Amino acid sequence: MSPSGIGYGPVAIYLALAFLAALAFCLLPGLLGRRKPNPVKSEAYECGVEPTSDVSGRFPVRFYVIAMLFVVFDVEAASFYPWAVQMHALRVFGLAEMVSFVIVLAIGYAYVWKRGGFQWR
Amino acid sequence: MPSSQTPPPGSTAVDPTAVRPTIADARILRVTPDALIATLRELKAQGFSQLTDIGGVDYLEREPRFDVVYHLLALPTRESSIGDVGAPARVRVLCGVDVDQEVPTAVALWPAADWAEREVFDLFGIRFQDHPDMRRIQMPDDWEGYPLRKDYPLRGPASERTPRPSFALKSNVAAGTPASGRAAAALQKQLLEARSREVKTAAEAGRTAQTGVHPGASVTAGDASAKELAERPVNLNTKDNA
Amino acid sequence: MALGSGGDFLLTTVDSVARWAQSSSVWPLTMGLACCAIEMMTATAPEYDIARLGSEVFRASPRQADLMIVSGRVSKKMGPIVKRLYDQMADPKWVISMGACASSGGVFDNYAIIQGVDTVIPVDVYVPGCPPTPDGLLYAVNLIQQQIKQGGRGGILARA
Amino acid sequence: MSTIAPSTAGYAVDVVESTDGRMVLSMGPQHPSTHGVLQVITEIEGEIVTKASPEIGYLHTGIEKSAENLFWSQASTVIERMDYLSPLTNALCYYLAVEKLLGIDGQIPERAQQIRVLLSELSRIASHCVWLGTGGIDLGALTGFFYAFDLRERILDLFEASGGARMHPNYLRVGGLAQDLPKGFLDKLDGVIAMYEPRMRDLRGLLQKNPILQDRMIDVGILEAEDAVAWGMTGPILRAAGIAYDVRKAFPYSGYDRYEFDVPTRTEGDAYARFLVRLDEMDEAMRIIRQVRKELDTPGNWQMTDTKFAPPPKETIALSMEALIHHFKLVSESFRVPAGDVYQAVEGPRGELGYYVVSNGDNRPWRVRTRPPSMYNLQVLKKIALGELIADMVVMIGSLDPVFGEVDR
Repeated sequence: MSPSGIGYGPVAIYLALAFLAALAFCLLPGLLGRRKPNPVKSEAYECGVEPTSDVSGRFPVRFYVIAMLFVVFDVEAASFYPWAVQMHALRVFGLAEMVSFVIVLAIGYAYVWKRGGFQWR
Repeated sequence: MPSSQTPPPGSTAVDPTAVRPTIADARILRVTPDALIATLRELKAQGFSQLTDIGGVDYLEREPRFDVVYHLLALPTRESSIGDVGAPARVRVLCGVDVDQEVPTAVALWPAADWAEREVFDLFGIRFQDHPDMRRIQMPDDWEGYPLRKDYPLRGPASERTPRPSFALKSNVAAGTPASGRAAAALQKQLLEARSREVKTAAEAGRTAQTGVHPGASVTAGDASAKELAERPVNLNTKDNA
Repeated sequence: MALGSGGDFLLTTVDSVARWAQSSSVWPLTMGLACCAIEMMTATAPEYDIARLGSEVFRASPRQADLMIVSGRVSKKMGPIVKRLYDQMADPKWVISMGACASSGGVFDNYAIIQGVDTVIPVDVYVPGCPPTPDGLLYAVNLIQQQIKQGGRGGILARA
Repeated sequence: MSTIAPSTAGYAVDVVESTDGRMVLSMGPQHPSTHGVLQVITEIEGEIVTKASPEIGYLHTGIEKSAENLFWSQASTVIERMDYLSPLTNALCYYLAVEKLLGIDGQIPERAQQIRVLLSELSRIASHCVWLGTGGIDLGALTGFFYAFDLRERILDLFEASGGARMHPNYLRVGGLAQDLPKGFLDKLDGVIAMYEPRMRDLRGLLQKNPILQDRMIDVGILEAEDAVAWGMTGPILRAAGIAYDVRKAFPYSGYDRYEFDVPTRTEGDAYARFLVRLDEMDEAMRIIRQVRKELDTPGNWQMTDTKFAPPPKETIALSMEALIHHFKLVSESFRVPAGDVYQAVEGPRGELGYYVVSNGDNRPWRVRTRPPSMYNLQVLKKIALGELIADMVVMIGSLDPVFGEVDR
């Protein structure tokens, strides 16, 4: 038990329960659900007609650029949470840290914006 | 269907367009297919900037049999107020066409003609020369026959007629809708027995057994093809189900 | 399933819970065909509010829909597509044939219309009207809910 | 014998042969935002549409063939079900054409013409409400749907009061109307007129200056005046391109020249311009309704008295012999229309709705050809969809406002 007395026991239980619930929701329908396969059901659904073209073609590179930009700036936003929770405790030091973090990313943002990374065409 | 009195002989005109009632809705021009494009091009030059519609009409006993009707409208082609538009002139070009005669396409003059011509081809069978996409537009692609011809039966060829299942199958009660509490349960039990007897007979006939099939809804179509589904006469009042 | 009487009791209660859950959230498939589709949309509008029956979530994909409302006339060209959508729906599934055109061809007894969608897919509830009023459709969804609760497809026991 | 048409493999899916690297996608008949059963086969490169080929016919009902096999007044039943967002406009145009063929278009009583104008303007507002509601849902504005459909509900109460049914009241007849307006109708109409102003203010407040809608609609699906005319555009799409052609002003029918209203036009020709033109059109329609409302107070004849076309009043049938004969003849074998052909146009919510009616003197129409504004409005998708994002395809289809009962007939 860590000095603060409660320790991480409850957190572990809580996570395990959450994980089990998620697992149950995934597996139970598969187990209890009925199986009534028919040839058409396993085919791809495309608005009611047979699928027009196989999807194996190469995806344009534009999709990857957009995906990478999203990951970068989404993780950046996520990293604000720990600071926001402890803002008063960290006081000026925390603020300076976060501002520098944001500035670095803002430079990247401006560069991408100028190069037209956000424009689709 | 309305009563089938045939109109007194001589009271119906073979060529209604020849009979001109005093209606001043448009200027009428009658052309033959080879003079059609020249006329349309000249009308467009005169200021008839919009082809509002192309329609087909089948005059059965008339010679030539079909009429392809072009409706033109003299609209301004740049920004204009109500005053500039005024009452634009209308022209109706009637082009007499025989059964296997082709008509030159008007898509080059007005792109609006594309679908309209495809529809005239689809429903009347009149082909348009060098049309970019001469395909059926309304009917399924492999449909035989041209529906809007006067000799095409209203309900389509006999082969396409879908059989009408018995009304008993279609009634809500047979579909398991409860009339009222206890009566509904009793009725359902009776329907279930009828259904299971029928399913049992079907099982002996080498079909897959289906237990707990919902009364009224025939076997889920998943495994039975639609054709078989339509022909299976699921009828509650057949002899063995009594 | 060969279970003792205790097992039967357990399963029937689970089955009735499953039926209660399935009947109180019957999700329709967005397949609006003709005039009846406009009345179907009006049924989701505030005046009639199909949300009271738990069916306001119109799923666009047949994979997530339980109920197919055939709302409008089914033409010969649309027939196989309705059949394909029905086959691609996950079981258990129900069908409401909304309006006279879907149920029997209605006023269009001609070459272009399938004379009744039940020659293509099995139908559970037929709704009269041309188009049926939105509360006619609400009553049909109510009938479907009763059918689910009282047996037939649905629940976990009936394997069909 | 195949009870249903062959499998979908045969459909015009391989129309768009995919050049290398491009994906052919079917925005198929069952799609949440095609406003009906439209299949657009799009060849896309990433998010850009390189070729769009709309396929129609999935709601082909053979209405024109059915109309050829019904009596003159019965045919309006199937014709009303073509454009099911404004059924009365279809019936009105068809009956005006038949009245022209009969030569009685000058003898329609005043009150019948006023009620016809009232109902066609009401159905214009109701149809634009459906366009506004579903168009808003395509762009995520759900509240607009509830506001617009609630206004439409009040209008449908008026239709139900007039003819008995909400959507297809079948209220018009050759020579006038089926019956006079019921007792409580004018009060309900005053309720709708009073409710319209605040409701439209809410709708405009919600949607018109909404930045999301503006970004999604401005400069999307641009159509210049020149192309609009060449592609056969009429109605709001043509007026959004700058040409103020409105059939009610160009060829006034049923007494429209007695009311003043103006024809809203824009010049940009994009989806937002069409949005604004339709909103202004609803206000103009209400302006006409207010003028007609003043005239409706004076009672009058709502049906021609010439019993060759109009059945005699119900109460006289039991009393006089020839009234019974007239009624029986009209019901059993309808009246005959002199031979001839006529084209009659009406300003529907989607544009110029025309009927080319041919009669050979029989008691059934020989041919009823509809000029479907939605089909020509939809065909332009081939042109305006090129080079646009596939997400904007949804906005374009919504701004063209097709009704597939009318496109496929």
